[in-house]
Amino acid sequence: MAEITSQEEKQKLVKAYTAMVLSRTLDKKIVNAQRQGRVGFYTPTMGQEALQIGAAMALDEQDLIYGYYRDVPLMISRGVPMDLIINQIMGNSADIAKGRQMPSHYGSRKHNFMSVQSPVATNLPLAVGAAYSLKYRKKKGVVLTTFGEGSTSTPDFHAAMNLASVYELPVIFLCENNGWAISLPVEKQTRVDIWSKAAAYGMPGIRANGNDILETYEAVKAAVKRAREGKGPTLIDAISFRMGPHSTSDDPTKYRSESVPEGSEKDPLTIAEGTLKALKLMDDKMIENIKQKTIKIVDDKFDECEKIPPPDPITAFEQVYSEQTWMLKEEVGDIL
Amino acid sequence: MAEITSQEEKQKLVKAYTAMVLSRTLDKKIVNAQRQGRVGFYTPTMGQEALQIGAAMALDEQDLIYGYYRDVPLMISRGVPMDLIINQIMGNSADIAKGRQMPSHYGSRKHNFMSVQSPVATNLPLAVGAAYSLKYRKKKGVVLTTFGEGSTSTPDFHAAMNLASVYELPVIFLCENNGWAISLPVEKQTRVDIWSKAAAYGMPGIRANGNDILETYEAVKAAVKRAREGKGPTLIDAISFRMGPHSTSDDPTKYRSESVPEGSEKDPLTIAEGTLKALKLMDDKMIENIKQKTIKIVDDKFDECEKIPPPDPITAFEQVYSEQTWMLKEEVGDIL
Amino acid sequence: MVQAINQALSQNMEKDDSVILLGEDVGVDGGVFRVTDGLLSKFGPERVLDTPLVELGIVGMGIGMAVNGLRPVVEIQFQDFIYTAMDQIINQAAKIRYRSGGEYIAPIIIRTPYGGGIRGGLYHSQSGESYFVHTAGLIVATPSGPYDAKGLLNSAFKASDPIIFLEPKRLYRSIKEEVPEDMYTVPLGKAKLANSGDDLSIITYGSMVSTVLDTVKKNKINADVLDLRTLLPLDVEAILATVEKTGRVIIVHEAPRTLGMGAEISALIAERRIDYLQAPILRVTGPDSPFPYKMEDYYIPNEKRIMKAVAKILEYR
Amino acid sequence: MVQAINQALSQNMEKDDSVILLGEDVGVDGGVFRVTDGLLSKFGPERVLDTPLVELGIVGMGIGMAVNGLRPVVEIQFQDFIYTAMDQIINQAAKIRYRSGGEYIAPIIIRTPYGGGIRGGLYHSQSGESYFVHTAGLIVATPSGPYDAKGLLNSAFKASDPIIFLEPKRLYRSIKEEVPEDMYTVPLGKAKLANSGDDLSIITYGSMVSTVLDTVKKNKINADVLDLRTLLPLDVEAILATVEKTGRVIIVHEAPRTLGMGAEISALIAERRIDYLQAPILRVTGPDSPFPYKMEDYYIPNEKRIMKAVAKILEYR
Ligand SMILES: Cc1ncc(C[n+]2csc(CCOP(=O)(O)OP(=O)(O)O)c2C)c(N)n1
Ligand SMILES: Cc1ncc(C[n+]2csc(CCOP(=O)(O)OP(=O)(O)O)c2C)c(N)n1
Ligand SMILES: [Mg+2]
Ligand SMILES: [Mg+2]
Repeated sequence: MAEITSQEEKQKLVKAYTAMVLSRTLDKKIVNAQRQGRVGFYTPTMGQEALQIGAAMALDEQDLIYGYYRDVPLMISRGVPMDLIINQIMGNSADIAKGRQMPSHYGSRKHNFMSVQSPVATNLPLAVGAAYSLKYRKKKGVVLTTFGEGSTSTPDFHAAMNLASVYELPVIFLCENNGWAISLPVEKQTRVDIWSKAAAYGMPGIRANGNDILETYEAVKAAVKRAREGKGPTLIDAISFRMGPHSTSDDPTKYRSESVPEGSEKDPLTIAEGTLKALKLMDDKMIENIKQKTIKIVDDKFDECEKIPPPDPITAFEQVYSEQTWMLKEEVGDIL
Repeated sequence: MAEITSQEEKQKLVKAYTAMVLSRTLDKKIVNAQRQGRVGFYTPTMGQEALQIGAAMALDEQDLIYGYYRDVPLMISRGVPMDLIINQIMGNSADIAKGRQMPSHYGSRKHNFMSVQSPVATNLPLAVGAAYSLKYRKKKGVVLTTFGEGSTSTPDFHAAMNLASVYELPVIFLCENNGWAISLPVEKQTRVDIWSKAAAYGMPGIRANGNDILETYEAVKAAVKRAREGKGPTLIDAISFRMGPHSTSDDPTKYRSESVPEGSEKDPLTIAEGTLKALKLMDDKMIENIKQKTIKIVDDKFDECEKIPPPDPITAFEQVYSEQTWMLKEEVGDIL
Repeated sequence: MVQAINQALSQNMEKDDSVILLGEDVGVDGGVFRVTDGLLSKFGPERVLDTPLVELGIVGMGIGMAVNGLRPVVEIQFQDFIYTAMDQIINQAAKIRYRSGGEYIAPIIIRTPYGGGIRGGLYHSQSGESYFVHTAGLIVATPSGPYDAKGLLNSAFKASDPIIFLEPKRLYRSIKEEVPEDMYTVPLGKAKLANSGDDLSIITYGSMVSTVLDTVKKNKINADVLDLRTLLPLDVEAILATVEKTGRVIIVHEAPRTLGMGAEISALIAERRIDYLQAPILRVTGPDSPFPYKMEDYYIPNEKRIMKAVAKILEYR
Repeated sequence: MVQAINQALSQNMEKDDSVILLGEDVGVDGGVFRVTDGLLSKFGPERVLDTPLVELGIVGMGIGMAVNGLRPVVEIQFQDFIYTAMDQIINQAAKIRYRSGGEYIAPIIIRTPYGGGIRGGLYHSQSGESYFVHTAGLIVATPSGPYDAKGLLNSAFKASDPIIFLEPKRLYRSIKEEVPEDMYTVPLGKAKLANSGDDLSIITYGSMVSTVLDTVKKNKINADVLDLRTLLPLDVEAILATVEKTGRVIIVHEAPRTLGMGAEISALIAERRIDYLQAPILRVTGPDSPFPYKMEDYYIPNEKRIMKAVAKILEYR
């Protein structure tokens, strides 16, 4: 177990745990709602809370995030309000992107969280460009970019790692290594440990237990420090486990038998609770209390967001350009 | 200096040296002809003879080559007749591809040398597929694929290295590290040694002095052995120097001051001659004799090929498909 | 349609041991749409490859296999994810025969689900056929139902050119048809007159064929409905024949209008059969915008929009 | 034209320190066509980046810069090499504004030489404009000479959408024109009537404009010649105006015919101005094949082919 000593860090940890509970509760809520046909699709994040929230603990507000579709906990811990996420998943009229994107493709400029795309790892080169902007403007921010271990096989991973290294940019590459890329286990994705790929680009590669919030926090903290000092990028291999299916369309029994049941000793929440108790920051009663209260909060917020009407169809054809093209005007006239 | 002892290898070395002289002579001939306006374009190979021919020494006839635009010496040492190369460079009617490709984009199925494309490193994934075919058909051949050090930054390099490793395929990745990608020195291309990138894919990476024919030969021989034994791919970083410009359109004085003049001690031909003399396989007189004879042979062959008429324009629009499409038939009718 | 494609793959693999499948999740998982279900256990991991996540790599590797005597079938999980492989498709697959003077060829089949209708939003609904159809050297085919899917795929296995095989994912489970057990073929390069009528011609393909047929039937429209089946090369004779017959043409597709297939079809007609035209050539297509998640029913051409065009064109002059 | 572009880049860099250039060999070497010559020494290595060899990476990095307030100009050495970056262009640059509800935008300029005329063979001569023009979210512009090159580029720097700036490499040094010193603009989305005539309309762009103008002049053809200048969005009004005027249309471009720009232009006319047409709409284009090295003069439309079409269309009926 990594050590934390300062009062400030302890407070952070408590906040982080609350965010973990909120993420987990929201995650389960959405998965259930999907089963009931109230949500179209979702990529559960269960199992990856600790590494995401641990990473967020090491960041400041001005830091930029280029995340991916499994980053609800990261958003929550950045202070993104829950309704922003639910509205995205509902694709309702309150959604920032007006229901244009599939569920799990959120973003919020206010929270410096870039809108998520589906093609995996294609956020990485953007993160590098973002980091270049920060460096060029002599700002002290850093960029955190996340991706699954499967995504390390992509062209974009290779391109981004090399460019970040060549220009010594303040980027943290956080690999959310849940062991699976849909049905492909990491052993078939590549023959080496993910962290060890960093050496091919001349940057440090750190392995962390991604189920342990403090371990990920420490690793990311070190990387952030390095980045802020102008020493360049770091790759972090946060080893975790995808507790749920790849998505609500996926049936993992087709390809795997391992499991990490909720509440078991590898569950990041269980580990975090152990840490909190060891540090005497919480006891079982407080934990139970938080969990119960959170269920209510999530249920209420979910119901509230569900009542928001869908977007006006016309908005589906806006914001393609700064000004709508004549073709699109004409086409929309024909459609509506 | 690597050691060779067997009579067979000594014979190989003499043959290899002859190929080096032929390559060098042909190279200079083409560069001169280009200056005189007799050739449209060319990518000189001067300086990279040893590594290419050393590699070829380690291969058998049935082995496949997926090379690039700087591989004239490799072709020569595979037994590709000089006129095949000159005809390609002339783009005349005797050219296999009927003058469709720019000079330096040769190929010959008979010699198991895949036709060269321009986008760099995109031959690498093909080499991997070729190796899969060999393995699947339980053939004992291996695949050699070549590329410059600049090409290691590409998506295709990353994709091919990982796939070759995951499927344990008989591929040798030979990086012709001449230190420059047009005007970009290798230090700005990436922060690490090229050979060290192999570790990111779980394969051995070997550094070799690419100017020393025997060193490259030894390295490739080891890789070939490994591949034939079914142990998978190897990356070889053959360090060399581009003695000429990037291409006949390039002016290297704009970006570099270093040089390796012909006949200087780093010139691969000089090194090879030293080896031959040390092994008492040749003396200065024999060497001079070979060089003189080769000039004549090359001049004659060049003149002969130059007389071959250009292709019939109609052939420029053939072999797009197994059968010409109706559009193309119509379009060609309109053109000719 | 899933079963029809699965059967075509399976039968061709049985017949010819050079057929190899590769793609993400095509093995143990049987593909995210279950198109390759059961093939791994039937043919083993040397012939059904669960690949790493790299479209460019698997297409390139497939091309290398094809060049060396195998018959690879590469699955791209969604057409939306094919673009990193565009260089391999445009600069390698489509040009190998040409650049090598015919010494090397690349008979690869690239299968990929495309189009909307499953609430996939902008990254799981694209209809990118134009990117391929503009690329000389490729063949592009797309079935409108199970029978054609199997028949066209069987033809693809006999061809020696690289083939982009676009599967309208919306039809995977929605259309049922009798599919013969034997290895019949549906020829590449030939359109099919899916309905015969005299008043106008509706030219379409893929997922839109059933929408058009339903619309025509329901509204008792007396129309030729041409299902293109192959988009490159187009069956120009069939297109011109229906134009000569009716003189009124609508083209329907899901892809965005600008430089969608409708553009080429319209241009072919405008340069060859202008005198037969009794009305403007209309296009009913997806709009020139990305594909939306929530409002996908507005994006995809529907009965209402087709009928608007029909009315306009029949009333003309 | 090389100097005009160089000047536009240099002046915009002077004016706005958020303008950053990146690309292969754009710095020390000044670009393989010398377009960026002298800019490194003027603006330093933080603003002129000699990048590693990875198109996908530099485009993606450029998008990331653009999203974060910089004004990157990415050079792709030859348009033929852009395809590995297609995913970044299609799925990122073109869709960021849309998918983020306008919170993020990507005003990147991607400059690249395209087309034939330098004996570059199939990998240094491609005209791939269709791949971009089919992609909603992009602006695609192409100048036909130095004046427009500078003026269009100046407009590109003011736009907030991603722009593909296609430079006809054949014109880099072959066309001379007065280019004002000041930072004038040529508007995006507006075509230019490069010649005025009554008998027919020739619609073209890029490298073909001068070929068409020369042909028209030499053969005393009384033709409207429309230089599109922007390919996406097209200036439909200008296109329709010339059709209304002459009723006879030829479209000329270097890119292959099938789904080349000619297809879209023809379709726009066939759906809007059919009654004005007095002849078929003809296309004089590159053939549907890769681009050959030795026989490039046969590939690129020339006077002879244009005159054949002119004769055909003027004689019609
Ligand atoms: C370029 C691309 N190819 C394929 C897909 C389809 N796909 C979605 S997620 C996924 C697996 C990703 O695995 P990993 O990177 O480990 O992330 P995880 O989902 O495990 O968090 C695949 C193949 C995609 N989104 N993008
Ligand atoms: C994908 C791609 N991008 C750009 C180019 C233009 N180009 C041709 S050669 C070259 C440099 C290649 O350097 P390297 O790989 O080291 O090979 P070398 O020429 O030094 O042998 C570049 C950038 C290309 N051919 N392909
Ligand atoms: Mg994973
Ligand atoms: Mg090099």
